[in-house]
Amino acid sequence: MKRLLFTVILISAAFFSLSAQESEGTFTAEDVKYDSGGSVDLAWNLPGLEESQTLEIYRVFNGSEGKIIQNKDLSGRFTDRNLNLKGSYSYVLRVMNEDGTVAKEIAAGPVLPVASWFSMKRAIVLAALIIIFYLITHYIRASRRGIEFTIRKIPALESVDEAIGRATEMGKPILFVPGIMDIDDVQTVAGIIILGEVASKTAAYDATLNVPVSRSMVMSTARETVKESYLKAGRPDAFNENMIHYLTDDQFGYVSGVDGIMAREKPAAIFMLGTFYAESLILAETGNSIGAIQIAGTAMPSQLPFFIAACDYTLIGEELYAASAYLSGQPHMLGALKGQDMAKLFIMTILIIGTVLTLLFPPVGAWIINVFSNIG
Amino acid sequence: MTMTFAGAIGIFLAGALTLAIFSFLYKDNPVYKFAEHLFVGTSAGYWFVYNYFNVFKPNVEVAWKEAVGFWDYFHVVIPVLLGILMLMRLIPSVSWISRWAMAFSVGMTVGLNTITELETNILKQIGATLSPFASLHFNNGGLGASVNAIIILLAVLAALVYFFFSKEHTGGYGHIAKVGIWVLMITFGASFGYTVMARISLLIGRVQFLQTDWWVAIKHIIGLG
Amino acid sequence: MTFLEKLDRLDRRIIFLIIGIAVFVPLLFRVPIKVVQSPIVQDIYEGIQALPEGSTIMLSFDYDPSTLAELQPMAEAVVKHCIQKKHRMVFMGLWPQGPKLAQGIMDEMAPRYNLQYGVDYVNLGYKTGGIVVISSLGSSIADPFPTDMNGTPLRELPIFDNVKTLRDFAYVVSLSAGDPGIKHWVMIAKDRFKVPVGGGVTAVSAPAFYAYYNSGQLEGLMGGLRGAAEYETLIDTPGTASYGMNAQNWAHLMIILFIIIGNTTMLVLKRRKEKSRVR
Amino acid sequence: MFWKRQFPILITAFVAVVMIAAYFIPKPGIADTRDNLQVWFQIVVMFTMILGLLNLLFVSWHKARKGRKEDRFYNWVTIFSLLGTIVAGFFGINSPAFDFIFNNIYTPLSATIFSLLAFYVASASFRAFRAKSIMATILLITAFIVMLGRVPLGDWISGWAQGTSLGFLYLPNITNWIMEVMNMAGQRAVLMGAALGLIATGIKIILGIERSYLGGE
Repeated sequence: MKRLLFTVILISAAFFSLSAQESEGTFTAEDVKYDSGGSVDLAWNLPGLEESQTLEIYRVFNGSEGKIIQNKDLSGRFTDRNLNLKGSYSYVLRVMNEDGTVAKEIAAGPVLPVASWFSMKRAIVLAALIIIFYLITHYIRASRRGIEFTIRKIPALESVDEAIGRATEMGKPILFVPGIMDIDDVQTVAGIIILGEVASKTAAYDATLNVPVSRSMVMSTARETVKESYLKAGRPDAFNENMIHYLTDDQFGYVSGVDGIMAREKPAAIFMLGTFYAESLILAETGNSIGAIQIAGTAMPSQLPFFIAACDYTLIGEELYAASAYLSGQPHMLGALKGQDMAKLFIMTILIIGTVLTLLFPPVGAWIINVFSNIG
Repeated sequence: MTMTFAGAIGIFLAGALTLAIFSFLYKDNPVYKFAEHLFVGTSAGYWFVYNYFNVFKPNVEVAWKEAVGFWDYFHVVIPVLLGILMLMRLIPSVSWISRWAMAFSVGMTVGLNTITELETNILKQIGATLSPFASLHFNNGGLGASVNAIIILLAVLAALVYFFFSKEHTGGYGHIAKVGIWVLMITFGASFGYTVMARISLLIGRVQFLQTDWWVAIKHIIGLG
Repeated sequence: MTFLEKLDRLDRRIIFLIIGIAVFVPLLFRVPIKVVQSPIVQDIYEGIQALPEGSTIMLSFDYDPSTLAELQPMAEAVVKHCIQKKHRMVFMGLWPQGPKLAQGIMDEMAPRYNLQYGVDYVNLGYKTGGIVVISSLGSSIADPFPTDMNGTPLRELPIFDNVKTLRDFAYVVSLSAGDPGIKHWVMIAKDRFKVPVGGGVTAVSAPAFYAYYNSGQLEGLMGGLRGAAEYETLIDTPGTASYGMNAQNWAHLMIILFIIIGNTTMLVLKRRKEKSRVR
Repeated sequence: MFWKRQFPILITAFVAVVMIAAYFIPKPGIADTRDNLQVWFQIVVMFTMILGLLNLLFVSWHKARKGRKEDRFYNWVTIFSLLGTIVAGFFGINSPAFDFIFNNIYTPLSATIFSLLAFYVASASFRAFRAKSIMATILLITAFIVMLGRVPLGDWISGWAQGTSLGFLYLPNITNWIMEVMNMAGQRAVLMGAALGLIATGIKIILGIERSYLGGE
């Protein structure tokens, strides 16, 4: 409530100062505080404008003058952005008569649009980051202290064993497509983690694994992950580095390559886990045309409809990240997942409380909405 | 449109490759295999040339020539060193050192994505869900918008419940999760239907190319041939 | 295998053939289609239609060949409308290939309607900087564009005799595939210099701009091929969009039939199986 | 062992923390470091592309000489098209040779493969949109309505309802409602869930708990 009181006092003070010099009109320019620099707040209030007069505001920066505003608003506010942080700016307001002569001129500034140590508008992001960081680490520590965390059934992951088993019986290869983005994309990282689990199963079942990749870093990471899974499964001999091979970085060059592999080698099980764009449907439809079991997963909302329509099982958004915890059962992964659930609960409470507050106390609600909406 | 002979040959080739790709719809065949491998090679080459001119030349070659003072050289040498470390992946005995370069790029994107996702996909979405409630009124025409705002809020909450992992979807809680997956199914059905037009217009573009440019090029070649 | 079972497992290549024909034939016979107009497209049409004859319009091409299929028909429709109304056109682009695409249209239109370069239309070309370019246009066009695309100074082009700054344009049309694009034209041309802004975007990004339309910052907006077809119907000259929409209509009809057939065969086969088990 | 395991994790954590700090502290000094790191990143990605190219060349060269007889020709095609494009590129990114390859080989191939989606959307609609379960039925009905509301066909069928008291039966209105309300809500939930998953994984990577991106021991 302190903040609210403070703003009320500020507005009334500004109002009084304005009315003092009613006659001549005011024009002020100040640096925007607590921001990332480069912006100046302009405010003007004029007693009156004849029909024919227009108002023009010029920005003066090391000698040259440029018009930035031209309209007929008697009073108004405007923030001039992306200015040079080290420069000094001054502004001139001119009321122009129809014949181009200057009826009135008010100058403001000079002003230095400096960056401050912390941008207030980003405080909410810092708060949210700290809360999520605490929730995730708290539950990871809890799981390390031995507290058991269960995970609900995810249908798509129940069928991983079934799919690999079927492929082995039919003596056909298993195709794993880790998406078309690089290892720095966290969906690809989730895909590679799941590849590790799938590889330990293909090692145990002695099935042939084929992993065409579209990025060279994904190739090297996937090779190391699969090698480790084969070592852990006690089958170092079955591992061959060329199971994971690079095609091309281009989205559709890669797709036509993978389609060719599907048509020629006819894998019985296809995994598509990672980041996908428009090529998702081409892969899923070609995979379906050769009658393979398809398990897909991505957090790209635009591609989920196609996977859901064309594949047997689909991991939707967050389920892709939960899959690694589900398959490996490692305590720290289950703990982090519990932390994510708590963060979701936190978001839901904010939504409910925010709505109630906005309905009951509109000004408080408006402040909340403002804090969440204009960040930057 | 003035058509040179070389231009006609080029467009003819483009049309032929277009039909080669379409042939995959019938069945995998040598012509498609040729076009596929041609595309794998050309696209890999294109991306290399594109990156050389847009990344390597300005930030390394030009930066090195114009470098003055320690820091300018520093900002060229270090990334190139990291890049060479990445190439060490090709030499098995030393390949482990490429992890340093990989670690750098994973750190870069984790740092960037964590903030942008938090700001754009969580905080701003909360703001957008709450903001219609600020101007909620049930009279004169505001009814539709208000009802929609409430439906959106409830649908978002139900769908979030579906994404809960630490509790089995059973009992009353399970029903909310079921409503949640229904909301998601409506969402995915809607975006599937919405994008069908975009996919069809891709085909329209290719058919118009074949019917106009390619046809003109063939007549041009035959006319002269 | 009864006919229904065969239909149920219909070979996908027949579906491909049907869709191929549903797109190929309407395009071949150039059958245009009248599209029902929506207010958001009508408002642009009326905005340009209401302007006095011979006013100067800014057309900014803020896209590249990858989104040509959706945005080029819009550009052609707006240019035809400006020619009908004898408006003077100034082309520019916030994306590198934009001005070249505008050039492509004018190479075809100028001879047909004998428009004179420099008097009826001018192409300023591309300038990097996005929003900074627009705001410098506010103080004077010669700032960011001392010469036009071919290097002739603005002084020698009659079209600029009484058009010195962005404020002197009657309307701004931005065809935009992303950033920089129509959003920045609204933020500068409309919010700061009160010049009306309308335009066109890809179908996927259209919904995001409805907020600008409702708040009055955007005069109107064409969304995707459908928006272009609506505009072509409004100016009563069918173009690529109208032929395209006809193909869309047939293709969507086929897909809808596939869904209906797919489900009815499944239901009939299921009931038949239950009946046989009951007997 | 430190240089193989711990040091890479330190690099990742340090770089990620600097990037996050640069967001919260907009002082020019830190903002410059962030911009420099981003340029470094583009250069490193450039080298990984060279790694990928060399791999493609080795794999194709190997298959072209020792692979299956009938596939050898195609691998030569990949090698020559790759080298040909790079050589053409060095005559300048808008030299006639590179323009020819870009306009008459790369663009048509890329656009045509993209256009295959039109065919696959149709076959997926026939095969996948079957009312097998409640969820599949909801998916199918929504796609059906939205598709109808987007084309003139929908106008003809429900044109009569436009503007009347039964205005809500006018298909384009229904499509707009589904897109602006239900689709909006669903997309938001997916975005929020996925963002949480991503941030949690990011935190685990920074703390060195999640190391699989480095591969094995």
